[in-house]
Amino acid sequence: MDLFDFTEGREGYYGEYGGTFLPEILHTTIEELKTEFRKAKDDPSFWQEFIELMQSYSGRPTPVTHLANLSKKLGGAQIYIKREDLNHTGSHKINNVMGQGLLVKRMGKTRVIAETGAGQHGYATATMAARFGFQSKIYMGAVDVARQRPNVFWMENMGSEVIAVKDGQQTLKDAINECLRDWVTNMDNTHYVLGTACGPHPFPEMVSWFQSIIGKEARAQMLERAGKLPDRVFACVGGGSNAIGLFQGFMDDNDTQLVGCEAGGFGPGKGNHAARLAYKDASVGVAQGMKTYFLQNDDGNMLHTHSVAAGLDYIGVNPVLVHLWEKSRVRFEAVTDAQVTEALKLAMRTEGVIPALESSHGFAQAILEAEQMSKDEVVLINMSGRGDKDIFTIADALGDEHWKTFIRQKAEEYGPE
Amino acid sequence: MDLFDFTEGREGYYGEYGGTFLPEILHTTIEELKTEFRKAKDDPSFWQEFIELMQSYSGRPTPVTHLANLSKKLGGAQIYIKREDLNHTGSHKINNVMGQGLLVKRMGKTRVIAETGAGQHGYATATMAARFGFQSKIYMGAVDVARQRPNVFWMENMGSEVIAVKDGQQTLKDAINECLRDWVTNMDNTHYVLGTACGPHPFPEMVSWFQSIIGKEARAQMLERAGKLPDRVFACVGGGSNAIGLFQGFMDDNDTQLVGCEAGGFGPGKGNHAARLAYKDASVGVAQGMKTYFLQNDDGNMLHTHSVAAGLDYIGVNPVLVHLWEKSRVRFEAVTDAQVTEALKLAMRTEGVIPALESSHGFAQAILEAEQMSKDEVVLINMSGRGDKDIFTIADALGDEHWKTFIRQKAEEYGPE
Amino acid sequence: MGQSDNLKSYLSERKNSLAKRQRAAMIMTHVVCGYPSFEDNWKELEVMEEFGVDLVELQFPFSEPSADGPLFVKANQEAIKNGVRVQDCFDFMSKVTAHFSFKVVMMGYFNTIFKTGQRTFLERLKGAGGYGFIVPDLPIEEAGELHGIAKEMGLSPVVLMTPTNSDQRLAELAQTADGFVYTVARKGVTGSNTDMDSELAEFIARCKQFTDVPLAVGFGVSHAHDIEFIGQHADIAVIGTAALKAWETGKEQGLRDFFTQLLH
Amino acid sequence: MGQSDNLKSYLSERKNSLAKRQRAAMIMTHVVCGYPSFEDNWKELEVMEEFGVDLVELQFPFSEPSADGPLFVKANQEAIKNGVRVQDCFDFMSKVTAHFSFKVVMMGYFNTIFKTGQRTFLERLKGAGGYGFIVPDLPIEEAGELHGIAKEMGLSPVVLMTPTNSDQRLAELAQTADGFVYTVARKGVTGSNTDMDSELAEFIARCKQFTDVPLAVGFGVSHAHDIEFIGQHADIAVIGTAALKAWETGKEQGLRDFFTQLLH
Ligand SMILES: Cc1ncc(COP(=O)(O)O)c(C=O)c1O
Ligand SMILES: Cc1ncc(COP(=O)(O)O)c(C=O)c1O
Repeated sequence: MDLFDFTEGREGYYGEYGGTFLPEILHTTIEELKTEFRKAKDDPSFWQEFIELMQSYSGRPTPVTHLANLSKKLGGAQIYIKREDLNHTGSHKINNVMGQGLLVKRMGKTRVIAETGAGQHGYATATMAARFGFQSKIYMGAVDVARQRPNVFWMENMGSEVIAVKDGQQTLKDAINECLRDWVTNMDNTHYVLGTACGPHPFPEMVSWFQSIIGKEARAQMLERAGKLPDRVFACVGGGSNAIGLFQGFMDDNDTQLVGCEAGGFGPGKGNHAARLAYKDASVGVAQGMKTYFLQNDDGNMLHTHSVAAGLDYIGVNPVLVHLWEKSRVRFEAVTDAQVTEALKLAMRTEGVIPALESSHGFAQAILEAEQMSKDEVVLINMSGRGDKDIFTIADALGDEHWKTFIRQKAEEYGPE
Repeated sequence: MDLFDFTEGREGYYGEYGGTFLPEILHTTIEELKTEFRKAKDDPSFWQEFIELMQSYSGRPTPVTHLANLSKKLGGAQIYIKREDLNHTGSHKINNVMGQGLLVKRMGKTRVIAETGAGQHGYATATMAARFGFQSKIYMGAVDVARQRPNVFWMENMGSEVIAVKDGQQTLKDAINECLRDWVTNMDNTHYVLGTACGPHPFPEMVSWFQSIIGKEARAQMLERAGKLPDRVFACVGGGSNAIGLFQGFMDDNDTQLVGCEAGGFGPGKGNHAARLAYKDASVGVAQGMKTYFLQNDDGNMLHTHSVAAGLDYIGVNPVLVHLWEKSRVRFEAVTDAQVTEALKLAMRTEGVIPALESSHGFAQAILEAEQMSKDEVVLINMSGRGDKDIFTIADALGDEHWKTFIRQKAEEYGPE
Repeated sequence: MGQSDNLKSYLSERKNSLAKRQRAAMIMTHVVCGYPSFEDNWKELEVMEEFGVDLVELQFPFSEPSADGPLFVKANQEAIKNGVRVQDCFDFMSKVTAHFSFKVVMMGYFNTIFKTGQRTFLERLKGAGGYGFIVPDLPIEEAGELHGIAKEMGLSPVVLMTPTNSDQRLAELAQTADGFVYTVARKGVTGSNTDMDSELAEFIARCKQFTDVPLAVGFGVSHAHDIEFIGQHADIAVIGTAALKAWETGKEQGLRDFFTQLLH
Repeated sequence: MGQSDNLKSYLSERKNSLAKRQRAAMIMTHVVCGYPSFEDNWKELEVMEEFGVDLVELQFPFSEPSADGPLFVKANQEAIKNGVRVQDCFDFMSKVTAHFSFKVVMMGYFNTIFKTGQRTFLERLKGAGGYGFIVPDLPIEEAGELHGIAKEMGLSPVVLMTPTNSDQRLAELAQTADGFVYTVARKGVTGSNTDMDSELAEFIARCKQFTDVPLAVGFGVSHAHDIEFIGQHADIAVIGTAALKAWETGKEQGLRDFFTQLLH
């Protein structure tokens, strides 16, 4: 199944989702991007260049690791994880970013902008910009800047300017709006490096394409290591890029269930979570360049969202995934913050891996299901990123007292402002 | 040249350096270890098992990356880096640790102990223990615990007990002493996972062997990517494990210069640095299980050492490297803290890579030399680890004011104890 | 109160009366519904009426105003925070269109319309006396349904033309153009200054090649000479941020002073 | 003052007088040079002399005392911090051997010896009146040179036998043994308690199969019954940490009380 074959429908639409909802002033820019992207996608040497870049710079292919201890402990399915955490910069975000970097070079642009919530995408973009020699500006909600200072620190040190966005909820969605504002001003020399498989066409397709490297590798690796295709594949869904990246590898394997794991936060109820599909609090809308499910009120204004994982704390969702959900090809589930921190602790202790809080959502759901499955079944989880950069959030989530003492001591050492 | 062919000399000696200086009570334990190690080394399936484990768990082989921007900026030799930072847990330490883990399994022991300074080795050991299901205790100088809390946090979360050692300088060497004390008590079920190519025989040989995976990969990769062997190879030297690991790949390539880069700290002068060979402040001694160069006074008591990089801040040095230095096969240089932070900044901005402060020593020396070399020459630096886990140290080293503000805010958020 | 029941005829009437009114260009102003409050909005509109404004955009607040500059972003957010709902905006519009002589168009983002239901929304707009709508994040490719319903109802979908558009694209946009065309004087969002220069004149001239509906020039109009310039090259000067700033600084008096200097 | 000029004959003399002295075993005590101070050391030694101690280990402080337990670790470090140098230790030893009747052996780590120069060190040791040395981090494989020089000079290298050693290893150790053998009563470092039990008795018996030099039993001796036990199975009871603790708690009186209960 080619999700991106638009010959039978409208370009950029997946069922009734997707589209290109942008101010007219970006029409030329987005057309240029579509054209360049189409050319690149049709040019096998481009993919080759991309693969080689990811090998030499980011350490791809990332392995799949069998979690024999955890599987044994649960007594059910054999659990494997795809190790996107081993990428340079620590998450799958780099796949998309380096791919877009190559496109930017092709388009002859010299400046990139990006939104970031958790900071992973901003961090990856700052890295890419340093490596490609682009000017870069990263927009980040002021609330996120305050809670994700480590990522900001690295972005700045890699030469990016980080702008704390003070509008709205001061989080990811507001950073996206601010990017759009920058883009409508500077599109001549600037490319907007969107960080997930959302936004106006061609971004969902483009990001999915670059992220499909995950699924391509994973399918072959599972056949080799597990000797069979996974029965179920789990991935967390924020914007939905790591999920679609992995799922694409198994799209035609109809016996492989695909499970998107959303941020259940405190549980169902508007404002408590960021689950667009697993809970019933979202509805179809048009914002941030696309038509998809949004957590919004009856007036179409967006709700506050909550998740322990900043990277999942987003109002909208990948339109491709919505389509696949409607077609029952992808199942959606949500896990709560509490389930997620338990899953994280279990992963650390039994296997010595530290999934990012985002990725821990995939772990949590997989753990629930694997326990019920039989021993000869196999599941694959996307470990989309590593958690060690989230130390502030994780220490808070785990309520670590030593950590607090350490921070107090550090503050004292620094003295008053 | 087989560095570990002892047929012409005493086992465990490299020239006059090395040996096994341990309390009699460990005699049986160390003999058992030697025997098991020898068996493993002679068993090709062991190395195969090791390689496979490193592939599936740690993402090996790590790539070499060409730093075209930096090379161009300097206008001299082409610079390549070996990406040990992309390993699981973020440094080369995992190579040694997983290898020893396999040995522990062979020996049927169930508990591991380790010393750690910067925390990278402790972090790796805690990871290995979780993965292998061993009990584990990590000894860490109290001063290091205080300054490396993030690593402690992860070790504890992976199920290791971390002991803050309050003796002596309360740093790495004291943690080693404390490990020896634990070992002489619990050797029946306990293996001491030494973290660098130091200590009593067979540790220098064993750690070197596991780390040789770096050099084996790198040589082939350089031939493929750079089309030639490197003219010079740079690696930072703390205990000396990443250096010997990489250097082994080029030992017989006599046209390849091998350069060990030590911690110059504030510059020459006893107490100012941790350079055992590049400066003239060290002399031969016997401590911590081996005979080698130590930073010590005339009575044989150890000096205080200093480096911005906790992982290089050590009194002794790999006896194999001392021997190679005496034979002029390895050149030793020292770079100061100030040079190191400049090199780090340059690497971040021009290439989007964040070398650990330890690894930045290799970068600093390579940058100095590459600038003077011709454009068709090639140098290779061991990027032994990533710097993002060192954010507290690096932020301090760079004097980042935003970071301080962030920490103050965090402390306020936590409130008083 | 004008008698025309559509934007086209209204604007042509107003255009014809410009000389009589000693005005270089028609004036369209902008109000964000419920910011700072509907009472303030009303007072603003009274001042605008005093100065003979021709058209008013009533912006329906949206939580993601990605085509707006900082001042309007804040206005949108505050309005929502104040509890302004879509129905409140329609109620307000009804009062406004009943009371004032200028015509009103709705300005807002597509999700507000989409979520209400496109037909329902336009019915209410019509019912509230609106003449058209400006939806900056709805490109014509995605606007088929909405524009179709609007046509049925005699509402004008205002399209935007921008300096980055190719001639071919301008031609396409012109096909859909109705009521007037909002020409974006420069790249960027609302609220920053635009140089009223030969480049802009050329752009407007280019637009004119493709359409003969009136051209509004937006983004950054704040001085009398801007109005002169627009009068020479186009039809409608759009006063957005500058008026809101004047209100925020000096309420009625501030706004009056602003219009006085602008329209002397 | 004993007249013997080597450890072997001295210890056999002392052993023979045990019954006369109503003592179950010979006693070796331990002092860390310069901790808390040389003055304190002297006072400790005076008490030890009072109680007829047979041997004293003078520990030369080292910065990395990896075979010592917490109390001695602290003692080593404090001594170094107080500025105690190797030469100070020898000077002190000279005074001690000139004044007291017990014999003295040097205890310390190999680096102190190595750094001074092995021959030089032993010459000074001999010159200061020492009878031997105990170097816990110097295994016999690495001790060839040092033991050779010692032999020349008539100094006794004290070797350690441990419960983990195989019979074959004990035989090898016995070959080198001179003066006495330090049998380590249990795994671990100095300072924790040892169960004086049948397991220990068996271990000592095993050592005796391989050597006939006197056997000292170390690590954790602190009670009268320990001495009884050692007297039954071996020759010398080593009093280390317990004495230092007593001194730290109660100075001369504390130490006297300790020895009184120990040797009643
Ligand atoms: C590690 C990690 N995983 C997952 C996500 C969620 O994004 P997406 O759904 O696009 O993969 C993020 C976003 O920041 C992330 O950092
Ligand atoms: C990243 C890194 N590089 C280098 C070192 C120095 O150790 P070695 O000289 O054994 O490689 C350390 C030690 O902690 C380290 O963490």
